[in-house]
Amino acid sequence: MIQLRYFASLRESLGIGDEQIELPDGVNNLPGLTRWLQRRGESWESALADTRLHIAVNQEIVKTDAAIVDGDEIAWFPPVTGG
Amino acid sequence: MIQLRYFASLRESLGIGDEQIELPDGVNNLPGLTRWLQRRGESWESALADTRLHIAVNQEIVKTDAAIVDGDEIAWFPPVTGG
Amino acid sequence: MIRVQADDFNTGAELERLRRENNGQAGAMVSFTGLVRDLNEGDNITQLTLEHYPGMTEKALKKIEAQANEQWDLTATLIIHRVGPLTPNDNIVLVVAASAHRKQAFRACEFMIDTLKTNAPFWKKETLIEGDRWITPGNSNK
Amino acid sequence: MIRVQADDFNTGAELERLRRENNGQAGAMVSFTGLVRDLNEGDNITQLTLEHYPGMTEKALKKIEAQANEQWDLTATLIIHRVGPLTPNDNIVLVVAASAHRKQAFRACEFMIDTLKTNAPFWKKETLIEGDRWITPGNSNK
Repeated sequence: MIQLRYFASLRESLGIGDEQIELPDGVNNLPGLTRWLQRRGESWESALADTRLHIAVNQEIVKTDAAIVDGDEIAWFPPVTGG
Repeated sequence: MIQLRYFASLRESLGIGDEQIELPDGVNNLPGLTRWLQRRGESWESALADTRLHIAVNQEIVKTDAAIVDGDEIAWFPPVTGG
Repeated sequence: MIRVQADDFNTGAELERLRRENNGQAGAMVSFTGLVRDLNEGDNITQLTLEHYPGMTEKALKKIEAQANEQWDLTATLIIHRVGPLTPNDNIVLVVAASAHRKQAFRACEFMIDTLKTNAPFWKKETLIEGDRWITPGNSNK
Repeated sequence: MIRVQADDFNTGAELERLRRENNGQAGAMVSFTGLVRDLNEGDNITQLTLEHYPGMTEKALKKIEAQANEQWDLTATLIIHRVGPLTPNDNIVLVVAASAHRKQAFRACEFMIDTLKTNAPFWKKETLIEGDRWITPGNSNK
């Protein structure tokens, strides 16, 4: 299983904050996972196409082509605006 | 009359914090007043010879050759160290 | 020390605690307090909601604090950030750096709040009379 | 606002007052607190005595505050400086700048304490076990 999390405006666009899924067959990096999620439909395709999104794997920001393995927690979010 | 004030280590060296005196005859600027005060004796001569001293006239720092007039408040002090 | 909380914090009580724990070590304590403004881009704000990424937020703040302590000679650091719904003039964030020397305290405090603003997973949403909008970097989150 | 006083001040109470008066205007408040250190040049300090020039001190602090307000866009400023005998860990000085933007608040707060240290007529005398000594600029008054 992998844990997926979506935050802020992205969470609102997708209508979901987090979910657990089986690591899809043949997917072993972020581009693969993103493409797999985008096949869910129009809103996923456009929301995840936003190049300003950051991606964290296991709560560390990573490059958008990072590898993933079973058990990972993967989060997508817009640029941060705290403070 | 003019008001004279001495602060911090200078006050301790001179053994006096403030005094009121008549503006000495012929004295119309700080170098003249300083020379006049230095004639008071050894401790005055050496203490006021310290080129690091600041001088304020009427509570504003001035150049060491500033003019003075009757009624002025004149203060000598070492570099400040507050804060 | 870092804290992420919905409850308000008391800047004064925090600074007084740090001062008491200081024991004469630090000569300088610099604090930054971030408050909710009632106006952004000319629009009146009625509420500000802070969303965060529980778990990652704490890691990010601890990392920022550790980086500051590596880079400067500090006797104490503190980061408190609130989450959830806030109203104008509410406290949002408190960052404190204490040091023997004031320049170090200033640089460290400013580094921590600057880094927090770009690296810690918090997101602000403003509620205006016309509706809600997410703040994006650059639309006045300075 | 400026104050010169022998009594202690409460940084927390001052910041909380400024926050309440702020009414959502400022988003950033930066404070500097100067504390008496127990060690200077490796010597143990038992007391620190602050002498000042009554009258001129207040003028100098008001001028510093006015300069900061000319140079930056501030919603509030505060300078409090204590005088008389102090002991290690006591508050010496508090400088606060509030602004809509944090960079302005940082720059203004740092300007005010830097300028105070070079332009306001205060003098520090340390009491060590061996006796008293006046602090001179450079012998660690940083």
